[in-house]
This record gives sequence, C-alpha cells and structure tokens, in this order.
Amino acid sequence: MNWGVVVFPGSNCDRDCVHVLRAVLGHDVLEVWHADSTLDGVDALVLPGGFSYGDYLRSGAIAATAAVMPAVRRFAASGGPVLGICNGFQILTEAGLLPGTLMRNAGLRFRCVPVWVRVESAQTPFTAGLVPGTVLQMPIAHGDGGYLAPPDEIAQLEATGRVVFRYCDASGRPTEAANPNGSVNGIAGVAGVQGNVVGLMPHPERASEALLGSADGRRLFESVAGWLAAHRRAPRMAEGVA
Amino acid sequence: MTPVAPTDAAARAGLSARDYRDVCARLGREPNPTEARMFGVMWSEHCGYKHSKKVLRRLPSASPRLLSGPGENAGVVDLGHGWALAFKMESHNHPSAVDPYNGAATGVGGIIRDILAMGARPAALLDSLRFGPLDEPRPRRLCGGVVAGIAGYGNAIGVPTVGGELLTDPCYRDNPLVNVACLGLVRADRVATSAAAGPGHAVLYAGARTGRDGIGGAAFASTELDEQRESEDRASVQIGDPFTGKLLIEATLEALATGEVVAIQDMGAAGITCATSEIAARSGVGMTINLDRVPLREKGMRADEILLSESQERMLLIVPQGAASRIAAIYHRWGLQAEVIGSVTEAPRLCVTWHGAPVVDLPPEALAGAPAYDPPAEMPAGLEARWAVDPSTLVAMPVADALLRLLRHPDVASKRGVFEQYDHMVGVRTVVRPGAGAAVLRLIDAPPLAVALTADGNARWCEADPRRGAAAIVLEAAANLACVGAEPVAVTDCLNFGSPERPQVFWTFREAVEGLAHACEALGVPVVGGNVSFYNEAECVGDNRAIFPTPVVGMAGLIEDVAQTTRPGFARDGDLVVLIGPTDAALGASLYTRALAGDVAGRPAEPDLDGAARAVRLVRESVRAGLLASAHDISDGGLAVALAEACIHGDRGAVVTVRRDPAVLFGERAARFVVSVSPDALPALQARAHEQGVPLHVLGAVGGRTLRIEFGDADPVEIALDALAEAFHALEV
Amino acid sequence: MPTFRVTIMLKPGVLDAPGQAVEHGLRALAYQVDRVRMGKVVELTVPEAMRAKVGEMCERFLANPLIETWRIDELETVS
Amino acid sequence: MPTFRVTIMLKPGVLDAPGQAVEHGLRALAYQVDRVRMGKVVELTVPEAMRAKVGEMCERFLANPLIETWRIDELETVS
Ligand SMILES: Nc1ncnc2c1ncn2[C@@H]1O[C@H](COP(=O)(O)OP(=O)(O)O)[C@@H](O)[C@H]1O
Ligand SMILES: [Mg+2]
Repeated sequence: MNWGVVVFPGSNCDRDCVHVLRAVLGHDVLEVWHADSTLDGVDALVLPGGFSYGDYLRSGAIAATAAVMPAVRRFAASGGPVLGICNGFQILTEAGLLPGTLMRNAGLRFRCVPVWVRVESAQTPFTAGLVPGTVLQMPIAHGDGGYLAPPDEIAQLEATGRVVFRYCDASGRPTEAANPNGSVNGIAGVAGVQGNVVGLMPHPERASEALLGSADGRRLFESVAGWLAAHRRAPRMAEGVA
Repeated sequence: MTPVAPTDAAARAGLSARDYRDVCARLGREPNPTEARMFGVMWSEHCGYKHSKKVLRRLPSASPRLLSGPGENAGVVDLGHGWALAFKMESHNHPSAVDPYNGAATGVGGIIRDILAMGARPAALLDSLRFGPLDEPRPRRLCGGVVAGIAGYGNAIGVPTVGGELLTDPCYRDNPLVNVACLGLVRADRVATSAAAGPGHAVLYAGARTGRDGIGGAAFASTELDEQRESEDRASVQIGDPFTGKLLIEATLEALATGEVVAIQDMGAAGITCATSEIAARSGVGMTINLDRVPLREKGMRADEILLSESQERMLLIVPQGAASRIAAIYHRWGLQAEVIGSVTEAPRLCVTWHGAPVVDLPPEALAGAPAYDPPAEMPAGLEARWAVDPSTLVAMPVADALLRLLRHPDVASKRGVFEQYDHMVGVRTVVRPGAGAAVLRLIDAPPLAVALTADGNARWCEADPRRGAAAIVLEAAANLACVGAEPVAVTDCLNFGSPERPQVFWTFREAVEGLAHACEALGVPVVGGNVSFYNEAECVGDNRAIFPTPVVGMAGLIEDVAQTTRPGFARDGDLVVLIGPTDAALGASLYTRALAGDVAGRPAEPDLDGAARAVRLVRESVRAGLLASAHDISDGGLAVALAEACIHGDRGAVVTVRRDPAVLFGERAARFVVSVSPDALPALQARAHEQGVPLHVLGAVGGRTLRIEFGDADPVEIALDALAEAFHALEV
Repeated sequence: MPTFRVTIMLKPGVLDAPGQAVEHGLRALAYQVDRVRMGKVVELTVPEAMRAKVGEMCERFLANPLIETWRIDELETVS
Repeated sequence: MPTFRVTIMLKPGVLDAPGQAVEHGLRALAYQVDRVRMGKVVELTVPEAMRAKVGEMCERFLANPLIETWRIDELETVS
C-alpha cells in the first residue's frame, strides 16, 4: 500500500516514520511537502511528530494553516485513514479534525519515557487488527501532551468508543501514576467522528523494532492494510499503480 | 619595525599592546578601527587559541581511520562499510553563566553546525555539565536553565541527547561548565571541507538574517567573569531559534547532496569575519565581500557589526558561480535566506566593501593565524604537600552510611531528572538509552554497525594530579565503551581551565594535555578535535580563583554487531560477580574523601596505561563473544558504588566478599569493571584474562533482594535493594 | 489585594522567532499584517505589602533582563 | 497603520500550570503572592483595511477558544 507522510517545516519524526513504513514494513511511502495541494495516490496518511514552525504560539497551531491542510481535510472527509503522532496529533486538534486540545504536561516538563497504553477501541484503521484491552509499550517524548476537552465532549468520546488509547501500567490498569502528563481520563489517543482520523501522543514509529525496545507500535501501521481491504478502498498497488 | 602604541580603537577591540604591534607588523600599517575589531575577536583566546596552540600539538591525531582531523570544523573518522562519523565537543561556559537557557541552547546550535559543516547529519548529542552544589539556589537555577536550554534546542531540531555527565563541586558555584558534543554520520565519500575554495567561486550566505545579537561574544568568552561584567556583557548573549536551526540542517544537507558545494563552514564565533577569513586562509585564496548583500534583520547596522555579529543559524558556502542560484533555491524552498555576498579571488586578500566603499583589505591568514604564545608554567605550590596527606585517615563512617551517602551524591545519583527532559530517542537509532554508561546508536543504513558514545571527566583527580587525572579520564571513557562492546575510534575533548596567564594554571593545563596524550596513545585512539575554554574563574571559596582543571573527554566507539552489547545491571540470579582489574585502588582525590570529608587530599593512583588498555580489550572482546551477562565500569565511588549500581540497574541483589578496607570499597582507579557471568562461562573468561594478563577476582554471586558485603568476619554489611534504589534515585534536578 | 499585569516583550533588535512564525501563520490564512511581536503576560495578585516589590520580581524572576523589557500596570480590583 | 495588543489568558477553570509554577518560584524567592496567572501577548500592526479583521484573527488563529479568552486593545500609534 501507499503511505503519505507529511513534512512540515520543523517536523522531525518524518524520516523515522518513512524508515518504519518503508524499510521495516516494506510499504511504499510518498513524502508530502507542506506546500503541496494534493494527496493523489495516497492510501493512508501520517502527520509525524516534531516541532512544526517551532511550535510557537501553540503546538501545531501554525502547521494547521499550512497549504496542504485543505487536501488533508478532503482526504479525511472521504474516509481516508489519517494518523497524527505527537505533534501530528496537536496539528489535527488545531485544525479541528480531532476534538480537544493538548495542554502543557502537568509536570510542566518535556518528558521522554516509555509508557504503556491500552487499546480501547478497534473501530479505527489503526487498531482494526487489535483486540480492545491489548497493552502496547511505546515511548512518549513531548512537552504538551495533556489531553483536554470539555466534560460533555469527553463523555461523548468515552460513550462512542472514540477514546482509542489510554495510558495504563504494564498490566493494563489505567492508574494515576501511569498517566505521564495529566491527560483527562488518561486519554493518550482519540478518533474523529468517522473513526478514520486518529491522533495519539506516544510514538509507534519508535516502537516498531525489537532492537529499540518494543515492536508494539508496528501493529498500528500493520492494521491499516486489512482495514483498507475491508473498507474497499483498495490499496494503490492492487490497482497496478506503481 | 618601530613599535606602535595601541590606539583607542585597538584598546576598544581588546587587543593587547603586544598583539597590536604584531597586527601592525603583519599588515605593514595600522589597522583601521573595523579591522582592529576583527583582529580583536579573531585573536581572542576563544577563536585564536593563542595560549593553547603549541601544547595541543601534543595530542595524537594520527589514525588509519582518520578522514579529516583537527583544523577542520570537526574530526571525521571512517567506520567502514562506506560510512564515517564526525565528532566534536564545544564549551559554552561563559554565555551559560550569564544566561543559562540561551547560553546552553546556542551551545547546542553551534556544535551542530560544526558537524553539519563536515557534510554529516547530526545524529546525537552529549552534554557534560558542572555546577555548584545543587542544594544552593544559584547553582540550582543555573542547572535548571541549562538543562532546559539544551532540551529546548536539541529536542526541537530532532537530534537526540543520548548521554552526558552532571557533576557538582563548590568550585563551579559561579562558573558553571556547559560542554556539548555532537556526533554526525556521513557517507565516507561525501565528507565536506572548508579548504577547497577556488578563484571565481561564489560566496553564498545561507540561513537566518544577521542582527546585532552576540556581537563580540567570542571575545567575551575569553574574559574572566565577575558580577560587574555580568551586567555589561548582556549585549553579547545570543538567542537561538531551533526552528530555523532545523530548517538549516535539512536545507544544507540537501544542498551538499547536489555535490556542487566546494567548501562550507558554519558562522559561529566572529560570524562572517571568521568564516570568510578561515575558508580563504585554509584554501590559500582571497575573497571580495559586499556587505550590502548580507540579509539583515535590523536597520542601521554598522559594517563592523555585520562582520562580527554572532547571529545564530547561518552557514557560508562556496559554490561555482553557475550553481549559486540552484543552491540558493534549495534554501529558499526551506524558507531560509540565501544570498551571494561575494566571490573568491586568486590574490590572498580579504577585501570587504560597504555602501560601495572599501572597509577591510588584509591577508586572511593574518586574521586566521593568531600568534602562538609560550606562557610560563609553574607547578602549583602545595601540590606535593597535598600528595603527602594520607586520605584514609579523613573519613570515619560506617560502610553502609558511606555507601548510601555516595549513592545520593549528585555525581553518582541517577540523572534521570535530566535525561528524561531530553528526547533521546528521536531518529530511531538509540539502542542503549541514557541511564548507565555509554549510549549505543545503530547505523540505520549500515546494519549491524553501531556507534557507542560517552562523555567523561573527573576534575577531582585533575585538581590533585592533572596528568594522572586526565589520563584516567580517557581510560574511564574507554571502559564505558568496552562495557557495550565498542572499540574506541575517536576522542574529542573540551579543556576547561582558569586563566592561562597564571603560570600555575598553565602548568596544570600542560600536564593535563600530556595525560590525555599518553592515554590516547596507549589506547591507539586519535583526538580528532576539541575545544579549549580558559578564564573559567570567578568568586569561589572567598578569593578569586580558578575552577578545578576540568578536561572533559567525549569518546566514540565502533560496534561491529549491534546485537553484541551488554548492560550494566546484573541479569540472572546465580551468576558470578567478578571484578576485572586490580583490587588495589586509591582514596587519593576520591569522591569518598571529597564528598565525606570535603577534601581533595592525597594523590590519585598512577594509571597503568598498558594494563588498563588490556583490561579494556578483555572486557570488549568478552562482551562481543557474549561471555558476560552484565558489565559496568567502576568509577566515582569505587567498587562499592559500582556493585550497588549493578544491583539497582538489574533490580537484583548480590552477595560478595572483600577485604574490610575503605580503599578496596571506595578507592578509585580507572579501567576496572564489575561484570557478571554464568558459572559455566567463568573458565572461558578466566582463560582470556590469564592470556591478556589482566587480574580477575570472583567476588560472589548475584541473587536476593539485598546487597550483602561480607568481610570474612562477624559483621557483614547488608542493605536492602529498595534502600539503595531510593538513594540512587533521590536526585531532584 | 492589588492585581498587576506585567507585560513582557523582547527588547528591540532581539530575534523574535515566535513573532515571525505567527506572522507567517496569519499570512497563510490570507490576512495582511505588517508586523507581529510576541510577548508574555503575568497577572499577579499580591498582598498590599508586596506592592513595592513587583518591579523587583520582574527583574529577578519574571523577565530575563538580558533580552526582555517589561511594563507593569495595576488593574482595578474587581471585588 | 494601527497596532493592536491582543492579550490571551486561559479561561477560568482551565488549570494554569505555568501560572502555578511561577507562583511557586516567587514564593521560593520569599515573595508573598496570592495568585499568578500566565498569558500571552501578540502585538499586531496591520493595514487600516484589516482593522475589522483582528477579532476574527483571534477567534480563528491567535487564541484557542476552547481554553483561552482574549482581549484586544488598540495602542496609540507612535508615528
Ligand atoms: N547531563 C546529562 N545528560 C544526559 N545524560 C546524562 C547526563 N548526566 C548523566 N547522564 C547519563 O547518566 C548515566 C550515568 O552517568 P555517569 O555516572 O557519568 O556514567 P558513567 O560513570 O558510566 O560515565 C550515563 O548513561 C550518562 O549518559
Ligand atoms: Mg562517571
């Protein structure tokens, strides 16, 4: 299948995502420049982590104004799978493609540590291949990761299975201590209304090879091909397009 | 020629009468005020290495792997399989003392551009930090600001900070040390240079605009700090913008990939002046520069301000005229400035014009080749008297209390609070993360190759005996690499000292360099680059005095197969705990006496360079052969601390038997190891040790939830694992 | 208790990267802007006795005198 | 051209962690403070024609209406 990885000025996990999708998973990858206006040929899209535009003003706020964003909106509206990782998650909330916002970590510090998250919903392209309750280990590395949304919005998300990942301990219990940044309900990742747009703070691309300590993150990327097939958005390669 | 008295211009430019006469002799005339300022900065200690140049020649840089050595912006070493690494360490001590956040952040930005100038992609950072006691407000504030600054810049540009050091001592109270090393990766056939400019080439300015910030910063880095100056010097702090820094990395690598860039250099200290004169001097050519073409951030800047501005995130490229617009377009696409500001000339003169009028006209090598001094050196009075003190009489404390006190000491305690603020994983190369010993980074494009990195310094040892101390530091770094199976391939160093104009300081400097040289020769590892920071003096212990002599070593090692590494923590109950290296160690200048008696007394052990080199090789080969279940080097706090750390990192207890003697438990001697092996692997290890003539002692076995140290008598020491871990993790940064 | 608004801006000439980025964002949204400067505000409510100390707080802690200037305004206390 | 100062504060009820940190910092320096709130300032100089758009710029971009409130003051233009 054909992935698109958007490169914003200041993205710094774009190359890591390309490495995992291309070298580890053997998929085709198109690097999408922030100034591009189309996503032709892309089956699934990744907004990578980093510090787009220095994260000045608010994390992700300026990238949300980038020229490529209208195309990202159209792609999302047409049901295309979109994954926002870390800064990518922040950009999606700033762009209004995902609800809520990401506040400064409760501890006020940037934190780079491995965490565990529990898969709460399999109703997304990135978790379709996973069983709810599955515990994944992935690292976080962010300063603004505290998920916040109005209480009614949170209730909605919880009720409609749009909380996709929740911080937990190694055994899957969502404890206070396991919440690294003060996110409401320990929310680590959420989905949009249609479920095809997902954002999360942990870095699956940093947990896609056992050599780096965990290969759990790879399962998010692996889920997508099956989901695409099931949703009859045949991967590009199947259509014989190189 | 007839001596000239310095004019006020020269005085303003900070040139000594002696240097001013030298400038006049080289020019055959008096410099104009702008030229005088350029000399003032280029001949500052920071840029000119006037006091250190001759001594530094002592450091060995020869190596079959060396692709580019001292003299270039960073050293480059061949790793085989078509890849090479670039490695360099820089200090940003004075700026960080004045403005901890921005001083440290621009330190990161600066060293990254040195690596970039070699054509390498910055792949990892190490930070070596020194502060006063962290229970005092000012050192705490400095530490917080510096760590935040390194995180703020390094995290944003996506270069992982994978290791470093943080040590404290009252001597750093007002003069903290901030040394940052960067490792870059480059294809061996794509190494860039600053020495290949040819007549007719275009001089291309790229990156951020030039503003008034940081003017004279380099000169400032070369003067002693005191409270008054702190306010005057405010003008010369530089502000970094990591966002632009990240764009500069990507755009520059893209520009270099075209193969059309013939020479490149970062614009750091002394900005345009340094970059133009150094490229010209190294290439044996001249340049004409039109300052009206320089992208400016502010109106009303003077020519000398433009020439000396230390605005961050700028590079200078030399490209064929025909390629200039193509290369510029790459920078523009990344949203950066790129302007042709001049051209390279046959005649070796640097000619600068501003508003159509010539403002500078001189031979580049006159600027770039600052004079080399031979300052007087004199052994510090009282050093011998200090050696005579018997440190074993200084501390009387039960073993358990001493061990827990040392584990709590900032020099030993976990620096988790620091390295968790750094993104140490971005780049998906970090196989062994910070936390214990050397970090390991895989080469994504050349598996299963990997590189190991460590930064080490021990100013206590150097204060007591700079030669032995400096040698021991190199051995400790090599020991850290050996524990992950890495073979040392490159050393970079930062030499932090007081004023070289004091004979006693200069003596310690010279001795330290001797020590570094001897140890590097013994290990056969080249010093590929580094940095000297003099004038680290400030109010300290009452009278104005220098910091401890603080050489810091960054060492990079090669791992042929990333699968063949091991960790410091005990791995399996029932494994045997083995000490590799001599049992006898010295309490002289040990952390034990410094931390528990407040004294740097006695003398550090004379390092047995040859024996150490063999011990390091033994451990490295044993790790590579998969013989060891764990390997940890013995450093600050000696054997007892190393045993405790191996227990903590492995979350396992151990029972060992040693002689009841503080020197055995807490004494220090470089290149000793605590390893663990399965009982059936022991004979193989013993055989290797015997073959290499390395002493080896089985101390006990891994197991249980306590560290139990027996002395073959009635009362052993037994400390619960939780108590050890609690002490080790107590440090709040 | 009096409440003060401390407005902290970068000194003229100091690189204002955040301001430049915001300017870029506004232009991307098709707004015309001539110049953008970013700064911080700190709203302090302090006991009457501390009134005289606010300037010192800025100098020592709230601002970075090396690169920032600040302005102190007292707000009418809504009680 | 008119210059506006936009002052952006967190909505009451939204945890102001930075403000609390500053509060601690000031207390650590032995200042008595009752309450500290942190915010941002954006100083915008825009063409006359954009005057009417400043509110929209805040709504759409400069502030996050979910968590922030803002206030717009016009500064006397020093010409
Ligand atoms: N300032 C720092 N920044 C990043 N990592 C650090 C820092 N200080 C210490 N560390 C890490 O903590 C671990 C222990 O430090 P140290 O005791 O100096 O290691 P060693 O004695 O093995 O050289 C190492 O992995 C080191 O890289
Ligand atoms: Mg150490």
